[in-house]
Amino acid sequence: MLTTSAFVAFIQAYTNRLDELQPLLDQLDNQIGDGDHGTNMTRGFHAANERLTSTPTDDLGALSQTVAMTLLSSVGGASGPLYATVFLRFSAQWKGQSQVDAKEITEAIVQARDGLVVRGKAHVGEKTMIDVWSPAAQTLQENPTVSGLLKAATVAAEAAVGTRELVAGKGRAAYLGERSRGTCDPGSVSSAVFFEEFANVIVGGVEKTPWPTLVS
Amino acid sequence: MLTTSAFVAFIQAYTNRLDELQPLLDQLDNQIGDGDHGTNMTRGFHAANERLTSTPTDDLGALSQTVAMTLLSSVGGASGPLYATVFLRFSAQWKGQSQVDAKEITEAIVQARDGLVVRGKAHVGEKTMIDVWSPAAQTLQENPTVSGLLKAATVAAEAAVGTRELVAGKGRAAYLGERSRGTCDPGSVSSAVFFEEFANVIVGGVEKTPWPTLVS
Amino acid sequence: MKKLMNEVGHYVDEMLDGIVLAHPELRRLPGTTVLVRAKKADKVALVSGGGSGHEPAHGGFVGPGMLDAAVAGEMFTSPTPDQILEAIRAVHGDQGVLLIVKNYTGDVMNFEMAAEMATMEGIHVEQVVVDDDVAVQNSTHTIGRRGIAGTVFVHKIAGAAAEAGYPLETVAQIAKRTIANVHSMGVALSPCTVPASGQPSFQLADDEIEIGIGIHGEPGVRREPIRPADDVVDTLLDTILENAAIQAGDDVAVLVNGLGATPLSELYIANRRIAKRLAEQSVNIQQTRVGEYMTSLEMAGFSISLLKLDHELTKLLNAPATTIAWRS
Amino acid sequence: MKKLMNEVGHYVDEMLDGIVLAHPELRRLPGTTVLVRAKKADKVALVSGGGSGHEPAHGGFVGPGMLDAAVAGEMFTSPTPDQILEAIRAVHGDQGVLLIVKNYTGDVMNFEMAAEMATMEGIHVEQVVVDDDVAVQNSTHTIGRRGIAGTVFVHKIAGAAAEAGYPLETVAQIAKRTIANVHSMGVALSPCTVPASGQPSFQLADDEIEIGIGIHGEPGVRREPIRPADDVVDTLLDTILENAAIQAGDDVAVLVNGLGATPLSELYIANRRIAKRLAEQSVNIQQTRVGEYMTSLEMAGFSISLLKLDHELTKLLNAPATTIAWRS
Ligand SMILES: Nc1ncnc2c1ncn2[C@@H]1O[C@H](COP(=O)(O)OP(=O)(O)O)[C@@H](O)[C@H]1O
Ligand SMILES: Nc1ncnc2c1ncn2[C@@H]1O[C@H](COP(=O)(O)OP(=O)(O)O)[C@@H](O)[C@H]1O
Ligand SMILES: [Mg+2]
Ligand SMILES: [Mg+2]
Ligand SMILES: [Mg+2]
Ligand SMILES: [Mg+2]
Repeated sequence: MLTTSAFVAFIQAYTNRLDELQPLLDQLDNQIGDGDHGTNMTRGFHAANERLTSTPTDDLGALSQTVAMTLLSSVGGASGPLYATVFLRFSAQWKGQSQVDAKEITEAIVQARDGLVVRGKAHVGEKTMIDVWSPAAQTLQENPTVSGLLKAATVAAEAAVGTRELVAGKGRAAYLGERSRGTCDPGSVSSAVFFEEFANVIVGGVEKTPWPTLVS
Repeated sequence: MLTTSAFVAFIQAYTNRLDELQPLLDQLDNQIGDGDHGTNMTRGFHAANERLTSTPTDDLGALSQTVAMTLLSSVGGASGPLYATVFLRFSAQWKGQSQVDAKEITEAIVQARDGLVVRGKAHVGEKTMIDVWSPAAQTLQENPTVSGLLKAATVAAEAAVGTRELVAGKGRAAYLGERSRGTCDPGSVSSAVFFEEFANVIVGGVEKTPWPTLVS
Repeated sequence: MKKLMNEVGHYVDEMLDGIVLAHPELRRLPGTTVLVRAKKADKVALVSGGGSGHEPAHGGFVGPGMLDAAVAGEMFTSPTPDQILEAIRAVHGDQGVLLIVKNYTGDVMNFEMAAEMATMEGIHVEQVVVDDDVAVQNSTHTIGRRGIAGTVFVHKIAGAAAEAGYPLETVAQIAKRTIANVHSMGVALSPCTVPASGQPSFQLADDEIEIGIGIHGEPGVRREPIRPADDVVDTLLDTILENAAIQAGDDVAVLVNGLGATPLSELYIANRRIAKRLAEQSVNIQQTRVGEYMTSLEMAGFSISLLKLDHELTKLLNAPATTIAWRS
Repeated sequence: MKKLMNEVGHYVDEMLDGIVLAHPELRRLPGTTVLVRAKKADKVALVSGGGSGHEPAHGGFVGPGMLDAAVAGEMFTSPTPDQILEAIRAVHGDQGVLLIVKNYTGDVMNFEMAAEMATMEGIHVEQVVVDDDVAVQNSTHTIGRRGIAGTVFVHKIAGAAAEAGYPLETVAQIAKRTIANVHSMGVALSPCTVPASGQPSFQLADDEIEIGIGIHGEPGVRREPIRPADDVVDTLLDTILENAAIQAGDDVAVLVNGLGATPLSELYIANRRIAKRLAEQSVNIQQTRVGEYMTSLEMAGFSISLLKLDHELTKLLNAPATTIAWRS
């Protein structure tokens, strides 16, 4: 259900979407961080996207590993190791497979969520991307199907919007304390977009959240 | 005709006038120099004025000497040594006298002009205060009387306005070359005011040039 | 904000080239963003780094008596683990490597991953995390405090300890003691602009200052009206003194760190107040540094760091160092 | 422009206090704006100075190997003769005093008057005037060129000559040779604001730079569109090379001087280009200094100075110096 060509298409679609949203992500990060989340993400995924096109393989694990290593060596900041962790977990989960089904996708997403928690040590409610990965993974776990994937994308978007009301407890925004309230967490938004594009590549027809009008 | 009390009154009147004109002088200097001529002059004459009030004497030479030394130690920049030179020459000329007449005033002004030329090495036409002191001294020399003093003040004002069209050849404005044209020389304006207030204290009834409307 | 630069994508690369062209005592590892001493030393190796934009940090502190390598990330962005790993590989000898990291999630995670990789290669790596910024209260945030300019004291003192031939564990311990003893806080008068974005990091009115800022253009903990320099110093110093266990009779070192655009003259005006205040409290200033050590591009503002000294820290602080930005 | 200051009238005074509080190796002559070495040296004495606002110049260059005294004027205003005289009196020994003056009417006249007064007191005084700024063409102006950042090379080299025990005439000659050999030019990306006026020294649009500026916020010789750093460097360097008799095979020292608000990273980007250009012309760079040496408050911009070296100048340039802002 997720084939290698779908995977490559996903990375491409996510990269395009990040290009579009870069100013927004930078702006959100500017308000409660250092203003580079969009720049970091586009830098990383452009590099990953390029690398994928030049190294064809029919192993989803190898593809994920390539993305992980590319992100790791091109992003930096907090989001680099975090998104790299996501793809490292995908890689471990999908090693040697040329396509995976909804169950295997669910397991990989759950593993990724766990990896993020290990790496970032954040809890739900601390205004980080965990606030998106956690409910999205949970939704999928409860319904490890195609429609679960669609649901997860919706839940992810709602969760990202919901981070607006939170006070940050991890990441750079945490230094702002109460002043971090009122702005959506940029990493949560990029994560919600991740789920949106992921579901769209697999299921198709996902309606794209109008982030700029929603969060700025 | 110039008594010690008139001298003290002159310094007071000139200081007041500088206070009024400080923003203008700074602005002119900002356009073609480093923007401090008004600040420099008010700093110096406030100090001189204070010193005079606290050291009464009936010797015009001593009073001039006090002003000279105070300017020398409080102004700095180009205008400090230049205006100090003016009062040093007055002091040499008026030593021991409690009042001086138009002839003695004329001689002192001519001496001051010569002193400025020795100190600053500027020629007429180089857009410095010499462009005011030179015609003013000349006017007085040709007519060393009370009416000559009035005439000198008028000539000085005209000369100061006339520096607008000149290209600077000395002082900080000279580094601007052609770009120095179009702005009146601040030291020429402060010099013209000098002659105006000087004539006014001695003769009275001098009409004050509306500098801000004239030169900015 | 106008920038003196060429392609924005080449900014860090060209800066690093410019550094080694000016300072032949440094070498750039080919194909990396790592600066190392041209002459490798036989001792515990010290590696630090972080995002670019803090110059002279961190390359300016590489040299005898301080760091062995500095890893530069993108502007205000932690360097990536592969670059850090290259640095570790290049400088490590038999005696292990100490990583000096500032407490930001990104820096900590990237250095941690590099340390894991190095360990897998059999290199003995220790890591210390600097969290000197008292602007953010520790108790309310599990994340801890940020690392800011006080980090330079850690470079200096750990550097001297390594140069003295101490083993890795001792160097790490001394670094940790330095971290425990150093407290900092900063204020911004105007924001900075990252070359890639071209937008100021925040907006400040003509009569506002931002108290408790970090070194990446992040907003501070609060915004207040501008006021005389002495009052601004007092605000920072009071918070620092509340947090640092500094008593009458104690010895301290002072760092008045310019954030980029603040003239040295203003930093000295601040230092006058700092010195007066500490003298009033009978605190002995053993050494004062005033200048740009850990900047935030062209941000206007400054930070104060106080390092409480003991006998050993004093000796190590005064030990010789020959780097671009710190000599003693 | 926000300023970190207290009373504007106390700016210079408080800055000077802040300097000596940070650097006990300097002493402020009581009641003056003069900084001298705490330990008087027995040799030809060097006195320099100028308006404030150029920090670390000039106090930052007082110390073993460089100046004996620095006299500070009001912001961007030449110091007065009485202050200069105090400095001369304080540092002169049996071997005379060299005054190092930048070529501005005000500085020249005030130092000249102080020299006349000192001579009347029987002190042997010589004066050299630095005019390194090639922005203004010499031929069209009888006034000569301005003195800017290249002055620091004169402090360093004359300082080393004095430290070597050379007599006054020789020190003055070497200073003059240095002056003849040093050429500089600067550019501003944004103006500065003198504290007393609160107004920027000039207005520049977002896409304009001011070429050939001095160090007092004066406008430059022309205004041009902003362009890549390499092009800006080329503009300055071309003019410098046209004016300096520097040939393939010559040895030079390079000073890339920040004017206040320009990040060190940008200066290094500029230095990369300078080094490349000089290498292309087979000019040997013996030493490069990159940083803030002669600033213009918080002006953004920089200047390049090239000093052509001969054997003796090289030796003196490399001689030890221990000052706040120059160490070697
Ligand atoms: N400890 C953490 N755990 C999970 N996510 C985190 C953590 N710290 C930060 N993040 C996420 O990273 C995002 C910021 O990424 P980015 O701006 O690229 O890195 P940096 O903060 O280093 O500049 C935040 O919006 C947040 O979602
Ligand atoms: N060589 C000179 N001879 C006569 N007057 C001069 C000379 N140089 C400068 N001046 C006068 O000094 C004025 C500038 O004074 P001021 O701004 O106070 O000093 P500075 O130029 O040192 O800042 C000029 O406007 C000019 O009239
Ligand atoms: Mg960020
Ligand atoms: Mg002026
Ligand atoms: Mg970042
Ligand atoms: Mg001036």
